[in-house]
Amino acid sequence: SEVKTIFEKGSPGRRAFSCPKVDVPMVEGLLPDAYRRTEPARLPEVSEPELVRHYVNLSKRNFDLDSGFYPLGSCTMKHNPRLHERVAGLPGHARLHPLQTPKRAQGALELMYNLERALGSVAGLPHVALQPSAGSHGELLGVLLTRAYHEDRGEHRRKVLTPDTAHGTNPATVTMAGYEVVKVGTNPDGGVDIEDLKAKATTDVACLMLTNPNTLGVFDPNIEEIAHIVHEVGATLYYDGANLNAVMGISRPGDMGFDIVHYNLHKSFTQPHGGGGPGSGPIAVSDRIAPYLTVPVIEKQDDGTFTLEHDPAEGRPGSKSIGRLRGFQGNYGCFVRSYAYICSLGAEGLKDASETAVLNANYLLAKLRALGVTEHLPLAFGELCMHEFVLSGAPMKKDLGIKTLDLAKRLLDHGFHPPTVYFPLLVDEAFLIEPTETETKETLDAFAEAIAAILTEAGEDPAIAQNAPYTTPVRRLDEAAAAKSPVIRQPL
Amino acid sequence: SEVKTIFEKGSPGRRAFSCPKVDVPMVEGLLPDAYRRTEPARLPEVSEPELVRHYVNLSKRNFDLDSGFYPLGSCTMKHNPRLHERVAGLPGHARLHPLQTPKRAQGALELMYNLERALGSVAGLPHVALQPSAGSHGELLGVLLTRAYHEDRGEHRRKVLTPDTAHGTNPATVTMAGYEVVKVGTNPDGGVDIEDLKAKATTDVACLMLTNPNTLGVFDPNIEEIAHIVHEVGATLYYDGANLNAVMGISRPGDMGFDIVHYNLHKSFTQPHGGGGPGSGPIAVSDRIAPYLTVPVIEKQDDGTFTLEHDPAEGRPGSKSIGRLRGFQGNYGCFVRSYAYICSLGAEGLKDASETAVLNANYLLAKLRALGVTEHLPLAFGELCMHEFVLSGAPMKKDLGIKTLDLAKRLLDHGFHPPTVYFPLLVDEAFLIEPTETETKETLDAFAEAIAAILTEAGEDPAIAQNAPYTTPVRRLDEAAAAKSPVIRQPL
Amino acid sequence: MSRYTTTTDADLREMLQTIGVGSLDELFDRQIPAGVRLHERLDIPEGLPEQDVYAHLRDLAAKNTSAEDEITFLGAGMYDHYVPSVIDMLMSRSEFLTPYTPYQPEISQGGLQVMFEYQTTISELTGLPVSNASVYEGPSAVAAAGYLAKLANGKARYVVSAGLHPHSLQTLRTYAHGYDIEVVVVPLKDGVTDPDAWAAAIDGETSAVFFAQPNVLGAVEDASALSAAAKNSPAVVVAQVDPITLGVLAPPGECGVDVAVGEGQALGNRLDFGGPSFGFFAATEAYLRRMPGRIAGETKDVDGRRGFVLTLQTREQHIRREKATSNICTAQALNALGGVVYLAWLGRQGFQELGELLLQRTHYAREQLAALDGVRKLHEQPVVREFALTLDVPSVAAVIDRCQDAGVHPGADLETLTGDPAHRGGLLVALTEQRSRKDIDRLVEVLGAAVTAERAAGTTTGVAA
Amino acid sequence: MSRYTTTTDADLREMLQTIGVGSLDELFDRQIPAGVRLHERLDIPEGLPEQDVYAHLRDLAAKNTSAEDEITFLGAGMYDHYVPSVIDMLMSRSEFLTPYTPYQPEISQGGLQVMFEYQTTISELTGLPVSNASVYEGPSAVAAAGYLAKLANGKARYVVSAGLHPHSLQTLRTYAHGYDIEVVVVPLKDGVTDPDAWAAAIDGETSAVFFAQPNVLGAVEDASALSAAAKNSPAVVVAQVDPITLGVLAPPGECGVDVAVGEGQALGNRLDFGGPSFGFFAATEAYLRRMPGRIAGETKDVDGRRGFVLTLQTREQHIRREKATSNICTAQALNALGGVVYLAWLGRQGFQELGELLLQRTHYAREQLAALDGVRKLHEQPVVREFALTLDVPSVAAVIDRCQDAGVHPGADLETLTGDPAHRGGLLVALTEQRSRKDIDRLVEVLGAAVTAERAAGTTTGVAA
Repeated sequence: SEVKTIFEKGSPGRRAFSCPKVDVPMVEGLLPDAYRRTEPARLPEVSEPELVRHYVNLSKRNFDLDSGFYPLGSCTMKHNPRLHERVAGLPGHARLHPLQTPKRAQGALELMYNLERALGSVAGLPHVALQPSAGSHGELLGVLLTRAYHEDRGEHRRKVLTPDTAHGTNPATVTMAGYEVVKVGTNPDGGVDIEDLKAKATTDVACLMLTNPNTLGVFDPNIEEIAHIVHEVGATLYYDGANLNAVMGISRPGDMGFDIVHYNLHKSFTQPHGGGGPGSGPIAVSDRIAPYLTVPVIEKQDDGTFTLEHDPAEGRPGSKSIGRLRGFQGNYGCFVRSYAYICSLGAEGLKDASETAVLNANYLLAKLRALGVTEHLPLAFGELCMHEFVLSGAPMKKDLGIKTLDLAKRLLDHGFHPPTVYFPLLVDEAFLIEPTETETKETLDAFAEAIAAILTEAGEDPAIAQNAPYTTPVRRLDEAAAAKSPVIRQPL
Repeated sequence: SEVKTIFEKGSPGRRAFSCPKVDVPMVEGLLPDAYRRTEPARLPEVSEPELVRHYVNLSKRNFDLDSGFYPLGSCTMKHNPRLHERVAGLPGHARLHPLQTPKRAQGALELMYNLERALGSVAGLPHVALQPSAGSHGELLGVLLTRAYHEDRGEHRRKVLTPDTAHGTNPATVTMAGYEVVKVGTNPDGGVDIEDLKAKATTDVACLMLTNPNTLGVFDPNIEEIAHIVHEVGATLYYDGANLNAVMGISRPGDMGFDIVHYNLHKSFTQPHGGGGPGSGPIAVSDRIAPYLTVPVIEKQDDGTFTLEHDPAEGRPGSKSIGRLRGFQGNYGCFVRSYAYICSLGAEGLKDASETAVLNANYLLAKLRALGVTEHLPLAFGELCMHEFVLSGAPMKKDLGIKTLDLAKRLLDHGFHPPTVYFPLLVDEAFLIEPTETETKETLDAFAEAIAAILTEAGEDPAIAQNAPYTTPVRRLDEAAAAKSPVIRQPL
Repeated sequence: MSRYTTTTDADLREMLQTIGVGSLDELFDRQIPAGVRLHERLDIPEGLPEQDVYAHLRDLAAKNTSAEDEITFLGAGMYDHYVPSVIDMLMSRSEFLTPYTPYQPEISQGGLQVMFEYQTTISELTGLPVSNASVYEGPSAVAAAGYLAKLANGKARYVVSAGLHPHSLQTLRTYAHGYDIEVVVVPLKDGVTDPDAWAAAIDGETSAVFFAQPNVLGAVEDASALSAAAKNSPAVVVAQVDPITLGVLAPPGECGVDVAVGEGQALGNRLDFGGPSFGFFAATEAYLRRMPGRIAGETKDVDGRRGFVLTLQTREQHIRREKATSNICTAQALNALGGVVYLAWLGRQGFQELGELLLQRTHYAREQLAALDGVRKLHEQPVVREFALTLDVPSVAAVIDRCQDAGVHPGADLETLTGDPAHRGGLLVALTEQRSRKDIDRLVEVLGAAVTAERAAGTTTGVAA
Repeated sequence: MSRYTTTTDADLREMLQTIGVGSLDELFDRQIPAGVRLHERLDIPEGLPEQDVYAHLRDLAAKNTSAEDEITFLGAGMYDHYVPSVIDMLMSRSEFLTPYTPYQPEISQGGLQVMFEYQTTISELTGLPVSNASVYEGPSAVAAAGYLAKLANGKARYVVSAGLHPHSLQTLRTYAHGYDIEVVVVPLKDGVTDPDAWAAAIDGETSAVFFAQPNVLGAVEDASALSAAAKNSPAVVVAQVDPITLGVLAPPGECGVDVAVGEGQALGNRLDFGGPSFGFFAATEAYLRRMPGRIAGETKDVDGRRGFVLTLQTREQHIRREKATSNICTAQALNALGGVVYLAWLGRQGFQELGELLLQRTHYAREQLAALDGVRKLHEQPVVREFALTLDVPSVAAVIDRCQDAGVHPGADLETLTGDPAHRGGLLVALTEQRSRKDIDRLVEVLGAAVTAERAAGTTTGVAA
């Protein structure tokens, strides 16, 4: 039967909440009538058992990482250790008020300080700010820092370069930070088109934003030259850390010449993705960018205690701060989880994670080759890959009559979450696969075999994939209708 | 594809556990070789991600109370508030060692003391012992107390009476306690056959075990007379508390004349049933039984502190204790949950629970009548019922060609857990329905309609129900084969 | 191989062979220039067994004084409301906890329907027809509303009430600096936005106006009047609202507000030392296609079954790139789940009752505290769950410290919070349903003693100086 | 209507009408004799909001000193092992937490397969082919083994080593009294069961023999020799085993044991002040159809798919009633889930490593402590995770109290535990992987100081007396 929303369940008067009694003398007229709400918000009226059943049953209509393979490219869907939920849930962390007096929040500050140092070590950059709420927020901070850096030097640059392989957040961020986006092309190997970069790297350029390895899974072999070109014109080099999971302990953005790096704690440092949030997007910067960092800044004092500095002394990070980007100190609950992860893995474990991520991606690619899949879905660029790789479904579409979308939908019937589809944009019928390091060889084999089986099936009858999925809670949904006449809330 | 056990997954060398390093000087030969294990136990070899996925996916092959209606008669599948899991998980409860010095476990002892008093109030009996691990364990304690009581008076009685409607645990317990079982018949109203009882209530009888309301959902109208007959011959009257959920705040076993009562905390006082355990089966007794209670006994001292008495003073409960029935103090984790439940509901709430349980049962019965279901599945006894009722599927079997089992299996396809089938034994094709108080009228309506629809369907084609279910993870299983050549562990 | 990875030696051999490389190093050497390969160990300690990580994180937690350890009246943006256990249970279910953004709606109906329900609750609370599926948190939601106005009307200036939470004001400034919008701050008068200065500041070049309800001093603003003042300008009227107060306060949608945003933490989310939580973002119909972030919409599948999808995605960065309405690419889905479950848990009646309870207790606390020697109200405006006092002491921080030593956190030091010297002596006291009359009476006792002691100490110091 | 019930006034009217009664009271009045209707309110306080119940239970928890609050070396049957977080996560999933016994196997495959896997792990640990799906807990499992023997051979006497845990012995006595079996206790010698007395006690009327491995003093028994001594008698050989030690100790099945039982708490279950946990119960093939409790077995469904069911139910009380092998009608399914997940988490290598770690640390702790003034080993037998000391002090309880004041619980007071005056001065010290060398060294320091202080105080008292 048709699913119902919580608003369509229950009955007037039912409730899950017992309100504490008014235990102070009741006073009438505390609020002017004009300020008062007259009609109650039409919230659901359900008992606790109804509430629990509704949401437990809703949850069962989700596919999740704990149940199956989730090779969503660029999202780093690695295992989420439950230890992290346990430690984040300790009342000393979970019920700590963000305005608690710092001397009574020393554990939190110490944790953040330690996390900053560990993240800095991974990036090879000395200064870290944890405040941004997500990767896109970190990007915004990074570009605003670039702006502050240039402005402080009396320069008013207007452009930011982004490769055409970039995540959509990069150009969107550039606009939000008041810059003009200038696209840089990609060469046949999947790296930055050096000649195009040289042509566009003018003194009007504030920054080049780069992901390395990029969204094609390609580590740019010219990264040192790129850094040179960018720095030559006085611009900063920004590292989009979405793909940091490929290089932890193996190569450091700081060593590559990057000035600013953002981390996605929810990717490389394993936060549960929560159905799309929360995330956390700290950034690391070089000495020259440090003065502009957000406040408050955590400082360790000589006596070993930690303070939150809202107005750091001259010469210290944040002394010329651009201000703040959100309330309080950032997504501390995420910090706890990522810190626990770093404590669990240590230097060796982080390196093992990246090594295994790259091994798994290359193995899956090789396995797909061995099964003949790449005849229909060739690798878009290069031979090997880093932690992810992009196939192009264009030949499949032509030869077998099924699109990348159809392949993705048919994978649902095989119990797999499909890879990212139709991104990066410059690959026709793109199919971006990131297996991550926490998957077994057996799972990679089964996934490769499922794809091979779907292609064989499509060779016999493409309609099967074209109309997939069949076994999911709902089948293909009419997205056009949803956008045309949006129904975005329950009518009451 | 076929399900695999955890032993069929993983690969040699994989692991989820990082063992702490040996941080003391290694010494060889601490154990004689002859005492040493030579071959390791062949436990699974899996990483944490594999472990999590295996059991998360297994969990999805279970139906559960949080997902749907579970009217399993005699089991009181009422909503399990998650608050209880939260409070039971507080380290001060969950990591408290059972041998902790009592002065450093005052919170636990206070909780148990308070729980004893509250349970005593519900039963109308003054003395409570929390030790038994389950209802069946409480029964055993009850009968052993009866034995101790008689023996202390120099009497060596040999028989215990149990009605033919009794739970199977009753006769099994009687045997374990060294008594002979004597069955008492049931009268046409579903109560104890008074004449039969009178005939069998000899001075050789130690006890009558009774459930009231009984497993037919019938409150025995002659309970006062029954108590009189039993006490007349010097026997004790034992109350099987499985059905206490019908009478909390409405009628008390102590007032009915019972000497000993066991509670199923996992029924009336809402423990999660855990897939079949844990439970908890405290008992309450009258003054004359109190001296024989298990030790240790909780006592409240004049200064307000609590002690655990292993050898209570003369005249106090437990002063002639029969000993203990298990380790430590009982299933404390269950006590925490049930105590939280009692704190949440209070006297009024407990009464509301029983009232609503009885209301829901009678409404469902009336609804089934209104839908014509009772033409095929008549109520076995009486007109009204208490918190549960028994239908007989005998006419259905004759008229429609489907058995109670078929009806149950077909209900699975409708998303309901079936009621208890083939119990109580004296009802042909029994179908024992206990909706509990936490279900909505809407759910009861939907369940009644599903049964009506199945009967209609069976009238058209009985094979559908006979071969049900169809939509479950597996279909009907060959239980005979399983029992004939038992495979009860994974071959390795 | 760690406890989270699975490549046995046998696996590794077979995988390398299939790939056609001789070693793991070769995989990297063939792709990464030698000059940027790292050959030293990261400066991070060795990995630990789970039990040791737990012990370490627990020891850190023990160095914090949380709301579990003291009676806290801290608020100022985040509040110690009781988080019902059903929320923990639901948020920790793998099916909600571990998936990502519902790109594949066929296997994400649970999360999508939650977003749809969430949007409905926010719409109901705010009295505005349109809500997105949430944004990062409160202050950045204010800035996001500013960016919406910038894209909508391209005007030059934001007019901001000084009653806005300082974090929101600071965040708005940081964002606005990026795209060169001027920020004009209108002062408070008698605890609320000065109506004359407000009206005077708004003109044809005003892109948006911002106020908080209640404001940072806990005072209830005349939202309708503040909105009305912008009606003849191009300005988008933005209100930052404490959602808990909407059980008793008129919804922004009925007060002429165009965009209502705010911090959602109070709705079933933990304090977490400041995050993660969620920001809510609701607007009039006119701004539907200018909203930032994810939006879920209802539709049908090919078999005609009801279903939900992410919709209106052409606003978003992954499609529109530099022309997107925002760079935000996720909601705070898990936290928003907490929000909708909390509101469903409270329910229609409970949400009102909670508001009334806070209103009464807040009044009681304010009157009791203001009656203490050396303590007075900072303003006389109506308050609903938080209020500002002025302490006649040399150091509010010292008073707070004394109270905390007695197990009570009396509230936020207002001057530290706002950075405004005019707020010297200010204390911002917040109530939740977890602070009973007994707790309030204890606060009265402890604060009274601390103020007395501090005044005595202060006098002494003064004499000595 | 409470927060857990749902009958609105409208529902009530309609439901009563459908039933055909005028009121709720009428429903009861028509069924319950007036003489036993209760007309007063139960003597139980008024119900509370969730937050107040939480606060009350938290306050009670705070009055307990748990293993989170002190370094504890308490064992004696339950042990403070680290419970990995995956267990909490899995045990709290609704699908495992809230169903009942899998009476309908088609919708209970998850729980049934868990039982099957659990049985396999217990079988592997014990080296015995047959395991049930668990029983209540340890001591009652010993008693259940006794009942199995009674039904199997009907002999008159149990022979029990004094090394059995006192709770097991007491429980066995309580049960055995019910069906009139005599219990004969064989004393220890040099810390282990006296082999001569043991052999002498066993005869043709011995129904079962019971010993513990390791025994209550932590000593490893010669299990093969104890078993062999019963070979020419009808006795069922029952061993109560600490499962954690089976990483290093020979499995009972290889030592001639017929029935191995024990407390499962150490396997991934919390302390919980003593329960709930689970008892395991394994046996030779011969006793398969005499086992108490649930057993899961593998089979096929009508489509030939692999599946699991409860099997051999004709042993059970709901079918066999007074002729059942036991009155037990549930397993401890949820706790046993914790057990199998724990063992899979440890894994084949980890289980051994853990055993070796405990062996080494136990030896270290024993030697360090026995070197203290006023402290000596109670026996010289091999120990693996727990050992007994003798303190030369007037009161072990006073020593424990002093140690606890210093944040360390040094272990169980042996005399209090066993009730045996011969154990005066005895202290039973247990190790888990959570007690590091640093913790042990701290114990040495604290216990040394406490013993010294107590001897001084004791001497003084002695002089004064």
